[in-house]
Amino acid sequence: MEKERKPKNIFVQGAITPEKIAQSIANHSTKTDIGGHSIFLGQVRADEKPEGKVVAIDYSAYEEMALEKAFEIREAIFAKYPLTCMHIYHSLGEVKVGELCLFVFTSSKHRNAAMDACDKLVERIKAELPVWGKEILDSDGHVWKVNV
Amino acid sequence: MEKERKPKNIFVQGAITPEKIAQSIANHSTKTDIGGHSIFLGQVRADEKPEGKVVAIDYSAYEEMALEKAFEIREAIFAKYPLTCMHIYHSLGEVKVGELCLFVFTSSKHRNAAMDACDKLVERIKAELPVWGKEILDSDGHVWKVNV
Amino acid sequence: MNEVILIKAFGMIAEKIGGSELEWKNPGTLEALRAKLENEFPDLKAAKFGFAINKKLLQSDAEIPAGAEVALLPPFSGG
Amino acid sequence: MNEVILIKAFGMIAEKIGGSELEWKNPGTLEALRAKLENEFPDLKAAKFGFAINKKLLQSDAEIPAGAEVALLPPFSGG
Repeated sequence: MEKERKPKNIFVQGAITPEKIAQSIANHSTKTDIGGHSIFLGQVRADEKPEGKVVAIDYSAYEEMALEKAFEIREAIFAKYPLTCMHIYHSLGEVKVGELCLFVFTSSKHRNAAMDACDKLVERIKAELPVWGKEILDSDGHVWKVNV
Repeated sequence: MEKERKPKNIFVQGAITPEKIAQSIANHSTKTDIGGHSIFLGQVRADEKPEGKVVAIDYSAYEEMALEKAFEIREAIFAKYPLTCMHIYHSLGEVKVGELCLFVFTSSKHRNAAMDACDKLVERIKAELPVWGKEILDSDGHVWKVNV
Repeated sequence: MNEVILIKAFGMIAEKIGGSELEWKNPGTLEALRAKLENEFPDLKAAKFGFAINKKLLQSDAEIPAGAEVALLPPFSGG
Repeated sequence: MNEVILIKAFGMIAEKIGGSELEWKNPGTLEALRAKLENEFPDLKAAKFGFAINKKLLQSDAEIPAGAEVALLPPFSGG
């Protein structure tokens, strides 16, 4: 855990697939000091807006700033919780309803650190990363997503 | 959500595979009112005991009672949190270090309900289900797992 | 009336008893059963375990109904 | 000294401006830049957005260094 950590690319083009998640989980089977993994997945909802029904979200980001901020958040969470691993993936471009747009994955010896860190990470990602979702509607129009 | 729910089998023989988790995630892509999934995975640790190093855990359960209790917990969590889905899987028999023995999966419109419900579920599963882990050691002996 | 009870043992308790099932004459209450078990299997004196009657956990002494299934439950360690 | 700044617009703000990049003479401060933007693009008057200078978010007015990259950031909505 003492190795230097550098900013990693958290962005993936399009939806995050269940196979990618399975692969990421499987990669941890050699880390036999892990007792618990906590995972959060964001999925695109078919919300009804006054202007139409959401069919997809088109994500864009200020990528360089987002990666710097993600690194800062990552370091702060590693400093606060005794984690073995932490992974963050966020979609860019179009993600259809029912598909996954966010994958946050924390692992630790005991479950509480993994769970608390995962909650905190998702909270900070949504509040602090310069990422925007354009909700594409079935009426061919769009509205800009608002995080509440 | 108004359909009657009946006790489901939560037990799986041996380790829970990443492929099963991927399949379970993929099954939710048609539920377009889901905005967030929370997943907890328990993984077997290679703990060092005075008597030797853990190489596997052999799980046994009072199955009928465990299923009734899991159903009761499930109903209580559904009553308390606005969830779309909830899944619980626990291994029986041998699970090697690095393999997964518990898979808890909650989904909801907004992330907080899924996360809070998942935490609560894991807490109750560990405290209330009549399940026992026999930690198999590399010294060929064993010790009985203790949940702290 | 069936005054025989089925005793099911789990985990460390099954190990100490050397089996997972016993059929015994109903001793009447859980405390009486505990005394009888400790008499038969002295290893159980140092062991921690609770009871379930017909799959319901009981925290204090209780009467054992005729024909009951009584489970001997060491501390749970699932997950 | 490079007194030109690079303005990057995102999300709804890029949409209102009709583009994602502008190269402007440095107006000196963020407040002066906001006034100039609202003058050039009246749609921005009703829009909510903040600034980052060289990728650092700024919550209040600040001087804009020569050659800076200034980002116009509508409320974040990732996840």
